[in-house]
Amino acid sequence: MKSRWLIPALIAVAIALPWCFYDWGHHRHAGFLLSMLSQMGMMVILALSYNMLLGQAGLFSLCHATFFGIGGYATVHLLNAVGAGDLPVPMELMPLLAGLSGLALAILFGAMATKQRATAFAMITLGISELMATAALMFHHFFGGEGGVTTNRMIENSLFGLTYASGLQVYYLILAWTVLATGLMYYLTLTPLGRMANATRDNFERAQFIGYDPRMVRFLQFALSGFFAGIGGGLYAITYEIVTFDALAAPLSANALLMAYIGGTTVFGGPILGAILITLLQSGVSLLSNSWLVYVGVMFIAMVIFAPTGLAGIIKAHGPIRHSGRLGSLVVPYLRLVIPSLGLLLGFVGIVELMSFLTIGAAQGRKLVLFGGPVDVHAALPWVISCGSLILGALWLRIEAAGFHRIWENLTAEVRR
Amino acid sequence: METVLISVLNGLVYGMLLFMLASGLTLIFSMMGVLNFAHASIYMLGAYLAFTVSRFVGFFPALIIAPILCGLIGAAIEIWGLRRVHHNGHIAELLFTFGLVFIIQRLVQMTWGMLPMAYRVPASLDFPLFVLYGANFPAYRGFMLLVSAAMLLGTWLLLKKTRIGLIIQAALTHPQMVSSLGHNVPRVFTTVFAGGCLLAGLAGVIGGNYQTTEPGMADSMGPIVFVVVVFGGLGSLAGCFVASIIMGMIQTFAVVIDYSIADLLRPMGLMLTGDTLLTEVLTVPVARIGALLPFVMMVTILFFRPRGLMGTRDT
Amino acid sequence: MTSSIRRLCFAFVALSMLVAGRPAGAEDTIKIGYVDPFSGPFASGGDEFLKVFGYILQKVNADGGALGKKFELVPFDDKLQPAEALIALKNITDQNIPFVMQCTGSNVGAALVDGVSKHNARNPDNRVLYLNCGALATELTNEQCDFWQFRFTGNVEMRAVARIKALPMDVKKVYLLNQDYLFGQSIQHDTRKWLAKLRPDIEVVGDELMPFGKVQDFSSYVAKIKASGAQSVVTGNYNRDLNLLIKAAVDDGLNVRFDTYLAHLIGGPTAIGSAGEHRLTSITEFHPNVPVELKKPDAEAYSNGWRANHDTDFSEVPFLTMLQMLARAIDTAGSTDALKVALALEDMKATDLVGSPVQMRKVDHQLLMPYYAASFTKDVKYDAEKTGFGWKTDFIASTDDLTLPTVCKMKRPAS
Amino acid sequence: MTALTLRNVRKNFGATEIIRGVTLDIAPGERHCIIGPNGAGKTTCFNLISGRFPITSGEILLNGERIDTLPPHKINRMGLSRSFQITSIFQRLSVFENLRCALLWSRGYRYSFWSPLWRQKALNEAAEVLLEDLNLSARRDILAGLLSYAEQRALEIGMTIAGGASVVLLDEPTAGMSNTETDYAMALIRRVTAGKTLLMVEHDMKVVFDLADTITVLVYGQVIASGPPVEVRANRAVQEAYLGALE
Repeated sequence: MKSRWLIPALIAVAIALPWCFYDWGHHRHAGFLLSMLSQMGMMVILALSYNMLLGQAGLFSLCHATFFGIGGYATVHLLNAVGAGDLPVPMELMPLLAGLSGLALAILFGAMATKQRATAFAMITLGISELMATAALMFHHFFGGEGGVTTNRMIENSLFGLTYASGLQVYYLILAWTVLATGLMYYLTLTPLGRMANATRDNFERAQFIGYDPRMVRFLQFALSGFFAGIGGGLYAITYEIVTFDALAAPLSANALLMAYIGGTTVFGGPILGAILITLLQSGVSLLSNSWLVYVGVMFIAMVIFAPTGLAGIIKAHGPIRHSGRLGSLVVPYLRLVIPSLGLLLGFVGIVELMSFLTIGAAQGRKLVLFGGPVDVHAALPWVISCGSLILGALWLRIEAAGFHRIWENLTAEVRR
Repeated sequence: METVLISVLNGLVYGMLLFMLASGLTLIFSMMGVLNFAHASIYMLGAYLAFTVSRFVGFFPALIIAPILCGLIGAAIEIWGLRRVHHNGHIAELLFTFGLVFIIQRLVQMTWGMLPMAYRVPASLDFPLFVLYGANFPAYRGFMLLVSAAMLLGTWLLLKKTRIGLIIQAALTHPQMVSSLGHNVPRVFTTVFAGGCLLAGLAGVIGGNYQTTEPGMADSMGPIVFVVVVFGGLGSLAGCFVASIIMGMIQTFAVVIDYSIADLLRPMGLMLTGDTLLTEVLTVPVARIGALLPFVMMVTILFFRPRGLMGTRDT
Repeated sequence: MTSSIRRLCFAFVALSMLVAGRPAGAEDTIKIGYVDPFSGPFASGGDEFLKVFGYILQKVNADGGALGKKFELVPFDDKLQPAEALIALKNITDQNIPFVMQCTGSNVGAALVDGVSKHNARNPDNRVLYLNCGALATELTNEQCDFWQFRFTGNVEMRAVARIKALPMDVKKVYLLNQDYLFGQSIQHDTRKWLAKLRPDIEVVGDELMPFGKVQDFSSYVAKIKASGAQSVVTGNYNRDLNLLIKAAVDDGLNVRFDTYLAHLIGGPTAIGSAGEHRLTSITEFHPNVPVELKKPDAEAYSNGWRANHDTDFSEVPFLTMLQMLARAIDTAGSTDALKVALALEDMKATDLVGSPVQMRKVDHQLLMPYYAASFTKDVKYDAEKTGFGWKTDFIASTDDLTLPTVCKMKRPAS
Repeated sequence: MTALTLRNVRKNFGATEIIRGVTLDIAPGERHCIIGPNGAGKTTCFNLISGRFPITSGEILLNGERIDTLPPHKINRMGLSRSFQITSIFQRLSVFENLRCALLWSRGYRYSFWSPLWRQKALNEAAEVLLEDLNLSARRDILAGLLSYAEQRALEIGMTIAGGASVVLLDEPTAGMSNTETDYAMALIRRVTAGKTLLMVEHDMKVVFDLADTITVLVYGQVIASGPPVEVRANRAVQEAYLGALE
């Protein structure tokens, strides 16, 4: 199997990446890249732990960020205690304590929420999320109000004698914990509980008649996912050295959902892809365009309609074809899809940017720069080009997609034989 | 006494506004099993459309046109979107509406900008209707009550007296039955979804100038409408009505109550001192957490009775 | 699986090139990293500020910029989230931009004060200066003050003093209504504190916190206010929480003053409209009628230059003051080195657009500046946001009035 | 002692009484079939015994212990297992995983999240053996939802008996099958339920009279006859109410 070296290779890439962007002129690491990679690390944990609920147990939770946030707050307070000399805990074990705090809260809320399933469960978690977010703004002792709680991660208590002054050390700490947490979560899918979570997702009634209490399965799965979310929150606190109510508010829960779904809930590694992609969009594309939310929304809806198995699901579908060595025969059909897709994309991005520039950005005294050149939003030409490319692209893509679908069906049928 | 009476009236107005939004969502939710996250976004769209339309033809034509536009948008969403994800299950449908929220939000911002709109109560309704203990009751609130009552009556008649209404009623309680009776289920779904969006649009038209028309209005209304629907129960318009009024009343009355848990404990001989998280929690007066009460109530009722107040089946 | 990974790596590298690997090249401008929300629900403020800065920079650059170079703004979207702001900060320091500016939200402000302080301690060769133009929490120049932060806008306490001094003498009963989060709570706290000191004759007949952005129906608050017999509602509410409150009050025929802190924020006049006439006041840093009242035709012309192209008002004079002071400090320091500029800024005296004296206090890095308490009326030369109503100054809280004690114990860098 | 006892069990749905005082005694090792016309309450009876619905009044005893107030999973753990009329399996798990899941509880794994499944040799072997028994070895790694109908029914029976329950309830195991499939299924049922108490709802009279030791006839929620096949066949009430209409 090729996948045997895939995981070590991925970890190696993650270790090497900061050095690829080393700034030789100033002899320092690219801080933005490190931050983004660190962010990806914690988001990978968040998305994977969310998928323990959505993908593996079929639970649609809307309060996942609550446990992420509580892990963050706990870590900040613990770091402050260590910094003040009240608590001898090395930095490397902080995320574990954060995870335990997430676990504790998830046990408490899980006892309430997991009594129900499906929509009732979702609504209870919505309520929990609202309650916690408001409480975080209201009660200052623990949550610090809007300003949040700050800390200093240089607590001079490390197993390896590290100071964690530089972003690189923090990134490697995050990487280590991400790998560890991912490994543990993968391990969980191979245990009786993990398997019964899948089983109750598919058919909770059948699970009852083979001796399992679906509620208990849901509860344990919920509590454990809270544990991992807490670890993610702990890493958040260590990276940013400040935790505010944003770390447990609804938008982050929504993000967890987006990441897990876009990445693919049916494959264990799917949410990893989703977390990386969404973080890139959020931190990367948002520098280029303020309309990034539209792109996320459209991408999300497109995934729901056309690829409900997510990115990882699409990749997985290629598995049998690859095994039979026929992947090559898909290259041309894919290439034929690329051109109309690009047209569609170009037209869509063009229209969104033109529109948002007209109403929002116009008077900022900036020039709209699209695809490398300045564009005059009041001229007709860019609009015509965008609309034309959107419509033509869409029509052409329809034709090509039908053709591709035929080829795909034939190929999978052949492979199956 | 006067505070009570005024609060009752205000609670009623707000409750009816909630009901207008929630009734459409209940219909959609009960029949299609889709908790439409984008419902409040349609409400916002209704307000914006009404603002734009009313600038050209005045408020009263807008009262008709904007909801119809919203209904058409709803039909389009159902036909080209929801129907295509239907076979992927309820979670996929839910996620679809979830994605719509982002898109509608940004579309509104791109079309109308980010600032509040000057969408105002029409001059013909901008006068005090009557004076109660020295407080005006504005005519517009009376008008809102009137419109929502008319809508209630209209929906009721539609459901009880027409063929499609009967089918919808049957589908509310037994969604699988209707298809086996040979009715064109997709068309019923489209009708219901469009109808729900129409009601949301109507709520937007009369709610947009009662509150403010701004890009954040969907976010602020969305969760509470969910609470109403879930609290009222699946498949029950009556439950939805009762829940709307209860939530309206709670939110208006909670503000008036200045007591906290600590005040309750005091007669029992418990005095709280010090400045800790616990005292902080216990000394929060009800008025400060008034807006949270609906969520507390929803969680409580779902915990004990997952079908909601008057629901016919579990959510 | 592998093909997708490869594809992903490509995308990743391409994007990283785009955002991180901008050519360093010769710097012909002085860059300022500007962090504010440009997407999401709070984007309206960030967008407006960006436009205002565009207008202000025209003037500052026309006046010669600093060291013969022009200023250039590099905007970063923080989505009003501290974590995103800190990522943006990393991006700014990567590009060797020595200044980071932020104008919305005390949560982000607190994160930046802390983040900049730690960054400078850990990277002495790549320091940045945090120019605070809108994080108002009093703590930021008191308990949490920091050498690397300079605040160019009045904090909550200064605004509270201005607010109370501007209350007419015949107001004897006030009702405090504020949003239940850090900003609202500190307004509540500071208002009470200074009411007791400056106007012991005023009775606080109601003091309440309401959930932030959650209340849909304000009529019961109005009923409560009415029952209390208050003459004035003193509130730090803004945007929706203020607009709905005033609307509900007018609908109910409640006849009280609304002595607010932030009614003049962008979008406020549009949303409130005629409902605010004769009852609404606000504490402004500047409004288009100030130059008229003070007879400063230059300032009036400058304000009109903005009005000509925008539906909104020019009220961000402190932004202009900030950039002018920054330009002077850079010229004095002879470089854009954060430490040298910081030292040059300390105790700097300047005059603002209308010629009032302002000063950057050394002990806490708080700009001491005047405030204009204004009421919302038809009887003005320039209306606000084309509503037909505009702001008219009732009272000027001078720089001296607003020189308040601070508890700041600043740690200064060794050199 | 009887394996399963129903004493005057009643069930109301709203105002309508569906089960109207059913009393049954099933001896250990007995093969007991319940027959009756559509709507007689056969499946409801199963649902009451297995704990899917609560009973309105009466008593149900499993090996002498009351089970009528227990939730389904507890009843299952006491040694009663059931299949469903409409196939009820884990659609998105492989055939092998379905069977392994069905084995877990009885082998004491409970909610373990520490023991990795691939290391549980005895468990995996048991699942393989079961797979072999059901003749599904060739379909081992196919998702259960993709199996043919007959295969799904076989899998369902396999999952029902996997936990080693002493009392097995099968709800129309051959419904919708062709003759050859039925024969095959019945052979399978005989094989895997050897030595167990079997309670079965069935419409196919050939199957019933072939397999059963005892037959109970349920009409409108009441037992109108119960006894060995010969007796039941001779029973006049049964002939009138049920068999007569059929033949």
